Amino acid sequence: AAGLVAGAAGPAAAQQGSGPLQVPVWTREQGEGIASPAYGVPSAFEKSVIRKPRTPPKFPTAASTGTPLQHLHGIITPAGLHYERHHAGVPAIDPEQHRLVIHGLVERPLILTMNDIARFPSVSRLWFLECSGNTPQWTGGSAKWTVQETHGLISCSEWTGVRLSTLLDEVGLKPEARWVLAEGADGAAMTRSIPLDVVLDEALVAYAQNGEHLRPEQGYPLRLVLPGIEGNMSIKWLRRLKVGDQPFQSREETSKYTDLMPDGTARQFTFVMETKSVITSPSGGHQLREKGFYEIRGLAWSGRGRIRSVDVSTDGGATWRPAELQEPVLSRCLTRFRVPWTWDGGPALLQSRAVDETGYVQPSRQQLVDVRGVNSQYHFNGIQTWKVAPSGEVTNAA
Amino acid sequence: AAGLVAGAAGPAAAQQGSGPLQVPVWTREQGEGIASPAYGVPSAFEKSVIRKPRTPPKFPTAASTGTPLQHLHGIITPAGLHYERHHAGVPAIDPEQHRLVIHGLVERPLILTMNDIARFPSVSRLWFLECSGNTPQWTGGSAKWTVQETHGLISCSEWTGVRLSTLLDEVGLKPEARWVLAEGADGAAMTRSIPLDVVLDEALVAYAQNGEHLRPEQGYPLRLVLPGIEGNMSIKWLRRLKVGDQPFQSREETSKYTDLMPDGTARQFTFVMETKSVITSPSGGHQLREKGFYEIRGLAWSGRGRIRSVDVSTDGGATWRPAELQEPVLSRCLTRFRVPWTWDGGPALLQSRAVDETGYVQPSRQQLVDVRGVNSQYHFNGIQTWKVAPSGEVTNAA
Amino acid sequence: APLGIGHPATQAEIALWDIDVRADGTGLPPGRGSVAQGREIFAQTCSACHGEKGQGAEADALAGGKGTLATAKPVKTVGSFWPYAATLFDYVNRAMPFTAPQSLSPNEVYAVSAYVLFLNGLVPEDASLDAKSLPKVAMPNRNGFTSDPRPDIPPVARN
Amino acid sequence: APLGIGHPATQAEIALWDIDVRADGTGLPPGRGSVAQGREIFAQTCSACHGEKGQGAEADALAGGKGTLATAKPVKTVGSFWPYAATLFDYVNRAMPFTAPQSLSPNEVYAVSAYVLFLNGLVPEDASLDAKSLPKVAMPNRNGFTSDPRPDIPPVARN
Ligand code: HEC
Ligand code: HEC
Ligand SMILES: [Ca+2]
Ligand SMILES: [Ca+2]
Ligand SMILES: [Ca+2]
Ligand SMILES: [Ca+2]
Ligand SMILES: [Ca+2]
Ligand SMILES: [Ca+2]
Ligand SMILES: [Co+2]
Ligand SMILES: [Co+2]
Repeated sequence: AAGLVAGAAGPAAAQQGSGPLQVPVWTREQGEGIASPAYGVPSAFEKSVIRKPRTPPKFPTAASTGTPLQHLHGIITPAGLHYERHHAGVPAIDPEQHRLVIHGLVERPLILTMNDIARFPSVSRLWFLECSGNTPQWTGGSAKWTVQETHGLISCSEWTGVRLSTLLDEVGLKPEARWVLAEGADGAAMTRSIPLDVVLDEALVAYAQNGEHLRPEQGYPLRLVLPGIEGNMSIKWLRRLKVGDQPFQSREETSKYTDLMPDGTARQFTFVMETKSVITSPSGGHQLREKGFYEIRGLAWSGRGRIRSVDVSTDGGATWRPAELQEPVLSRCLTRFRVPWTWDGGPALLQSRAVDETGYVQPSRQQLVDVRGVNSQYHFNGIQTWKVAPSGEVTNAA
Repeated sequence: AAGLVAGAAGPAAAQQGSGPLQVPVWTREQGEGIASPAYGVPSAFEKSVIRKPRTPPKFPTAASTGTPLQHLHGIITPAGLHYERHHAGVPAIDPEQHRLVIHGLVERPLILTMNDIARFPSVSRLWFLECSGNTPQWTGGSAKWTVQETHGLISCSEWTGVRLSTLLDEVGLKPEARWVLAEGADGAAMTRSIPLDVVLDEALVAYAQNGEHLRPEQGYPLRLVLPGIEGNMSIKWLRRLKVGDQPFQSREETSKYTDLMPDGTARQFTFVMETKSVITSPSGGHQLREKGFYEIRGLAWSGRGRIRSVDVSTDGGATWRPAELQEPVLSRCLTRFRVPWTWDGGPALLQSRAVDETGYVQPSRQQLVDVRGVNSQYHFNGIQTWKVAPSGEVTNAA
Repeated sequence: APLGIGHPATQAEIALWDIDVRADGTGLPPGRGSVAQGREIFAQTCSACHGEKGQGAEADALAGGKGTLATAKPVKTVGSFWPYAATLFDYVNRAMPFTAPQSLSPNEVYAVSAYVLFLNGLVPEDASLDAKSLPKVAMPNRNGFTSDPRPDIPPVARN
Repeated sequence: APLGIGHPATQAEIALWDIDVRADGTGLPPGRGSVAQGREIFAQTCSACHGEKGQGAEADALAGGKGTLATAKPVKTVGSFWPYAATLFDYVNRAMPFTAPQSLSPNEVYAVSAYVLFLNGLVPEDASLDAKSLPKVAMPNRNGFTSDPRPDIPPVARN
């Protein structure tokens, strides 16, 4: 159902306040048998909980969809709701045919099958992935935006695969090695250059997500996952790793994913996703039905490590209260925060502000704009404001 | 694809060893557009990774399916592959119509809607659920069984909901309160009595699983989740909680879920799922294709807390090596363990043995049988043996 | 302090859901049913799955199994295993007949319970049961249950 | 020590996948193409999406935008923004035309790259480019990129 806190309500519940509880039909019959279906799907009553593009894309294969954070709980994103960003659509790759080539400045260039890759020592990590284009609020967005539209290009999964460093040990790096080009097998043959420090910092060549094999939209059968780094670099449908002595200067790291400053220069290789947080409930599109107790819930994350604390304000930043962080608080993973709130029926401005273990404090939009102007497009991590009207309507106040 | 380590291989890969890598068709075209589908599904190449009953059930609505552990990685079970155990099938409950009644020995009996429940303070926990009927190996099972058939009635999810203790605070327990009857809204109106110590030990009234709302098979829109306790007690489709001063002695805690001993008496209220582990790769049905390096991977868990250590043997228990435990190691959650292994091409007997933070050591089958005989049906947590033949075939040796 | 969420539940509102019957019979509704009435209902409504005499068919045996619990092939039935007769009423009332749960009237549930108990030799053929008499039916395995002694496996040295 | 998994890769085996072209032109294949040839290919294969003169249509503008980077409406194109001409070859070669990636011959990619550079006024109309000349095309925004100075927001006291 749309939003437990609120959301578009259905017709007034037939049961409540209208006399005795009835024994519903589903208690008087057998339900569906096992394995119907054998790979389960959500309840038909949850059919509005889906990924959506913010606006209808001109090219549906070069577009994105956001995760419906307003409907989610905890920190795991179900794979079916993981945000999407494709540049040539989702290829349907036969894993038997797929290969990973590792070459360049290495001693023993290799071709690996999926069966080969599965044999290497593996690790699992709970990490978020966020598109650096998430949250296009440099000049404030539409009042109608939900958190799916403002912040939906983030998701969090348990990734399993081989450390990229394990594979590089297998091929043997030459001394001049400094950067690795990663290339996809999709129709964009998507390429990004990754510096060796990012490669050696736990980066995974992943084949599984939330237990099962990767979903096609997340790179089946093989992808990079670079923790804390802008999502575009975690190359999906990974087919090739070429070691070099300098960045390759691909279109994705020159024309795109560079951050334009007010003076017309652009920052390049802005990799890390800085500390950020957002309240997911109540949030844009929610409707509070009555005064009283609510729990304010949200997500916080940092590409530089663990979240140390999150403060919440209900008066637009005039006063702040510390939120409770749900354990385990993991590095470069989503952290769920919560704070109790009694809505008095008046107007309110809900904000959250995260601090990570490095001491970095999530900035306000104005602080970001003061330094970066409004054209830098990527890496917006400013404080989000949701406006609660006396009617209970919740809207985006950027 | 069926098992990365091995599994039924497809036809010899067309690419490998047969000259230059070709540019596949999926690199020469656009793939599928975004949101196709808007709620994602696995690759068509993974269609064999599904839940299955061990044998065709007489009554498909009073039956179970196992999680395909041999295909999974890490600790999260995707909701679509969560094991199933139903007694009257899966009801299709309209969340707007659903109610939770809390009454009995309480001060303020309540009827709660799903919107009401969503407003209470919430918590999220990564916990396993295991059917106490999992692993029917008292007399050894079929050599053909995969780990889905021997151990598939366990899954692990991030559950979000309200602490049962929070709801009991809301209604106010009377001093005589000792047990809580939990009742489902399915056609079995499934009922179990839960003692107060289990209720107060973090038990959740959960509405979300791995981020999204519960799947129908796991109790949509509301279920109990009792950490570390036999799965049957985590009542699905929860409609009623009645507080009493003694157990209610329902059919599910007398006729079923009691453990028959050799002397004909039966143990009742055997709640906790004791320390257990199993190697998931290589495991029954896998096929090792060549000698050399493999990683032995498995899962360990304890209903009493954290896993402290797991030892692995490749010689049927003559010698043991400590496995590496994947962090975070969480209480009453699956723990992934791994140990490197070089297969010399000879016969091998693979075993794992878990120890939990209380010091409890997973017993052998013989130790269990010596104490409990072979009729107790529930709570088998003995060490599992997989036999590797020189052909590379892996089979269940119980 | 309560958060004040939800709707107070009156007994009238929840009566149709408040169906549990405890071992001592608490919760049993008014009504009554005889073995003879039960025999007819059972033949029409239950025997297809459980066998004409409750000996089991596609579904579980409900009668028999006496003296088997300590053998290699234990047969657990209402008669051989169940500790409380009231549980039979509770279960049939909530869950049987399988394809139409909660379709029997209290009288019918009393009757069919009486018949199943009769099939197990626990009540005479002319018995008729109600809220008072049903919980008093003496069940052979009443004292067959023990509490959980686990951990019960003596730890052995780890080599 | 290597685990010995996998298959050694020879250059012959991976040649068809080894398509990357670095900023300095490393990786450019033999071949050559002129602005005139590129104009024809562009008209047939590219202009439907990018506009007849690369001014942008449903897809991005590839030309123009000069002098806009420090304004309120920056227009980032190959001419106004891209630091390296070799990147153009690399990208078109791997990803364009959108619906048939990797369908152009090296000569065709050289030609169409030459045409896009011409549209931006960066090569003369009679230019013809190859592995040697393409990377040398002087790009106006060559020095427009800086490295990442973050964290760049001065921390303010938390109230
Ligand atoms: C369509 C088949 C079917 C019919 C008809 C049916 N049952 Fe059942 N019965 C079952 C199944 C299946 C189970 C086991 C359900 C489960 O898995 O929890 C069962 C379980 C039972 C049990 C519990 C057995 C035990 O040992 O725990 C009793 C008692 C019972 N039925 C009585 C009845 C009575 C009385 C009727 C008629 C009023 C009836 N059944 C009609 C299929 C049926
Ligand atoms: C069917 C539409 C279509 C056709 C035909 C097409 N393109 Fe594109 N082009 C696109 C799209 C869409 C993108 C953006 C892709 C993405 O999102 O990564 C693009 C991107 C580009 C870019 C990068 C622009 C930038 O600023 O980063 C270049 C250069 C380019 N195309 C050149 C060409 C050339 C040359 C041709 C013909 C050989 C061509 N395109 C044909 C749709 C098309
Ligand atoms: Ca709703
Ligand atoms: Ca279905
Ligand atoms: Ca395969
Ligand atoms: Ca599709
Ligand atoms: Ca009652
Ligand atoms: Ca090349
Ligand atoms: Co960046
Ligand atoms: Co038990």
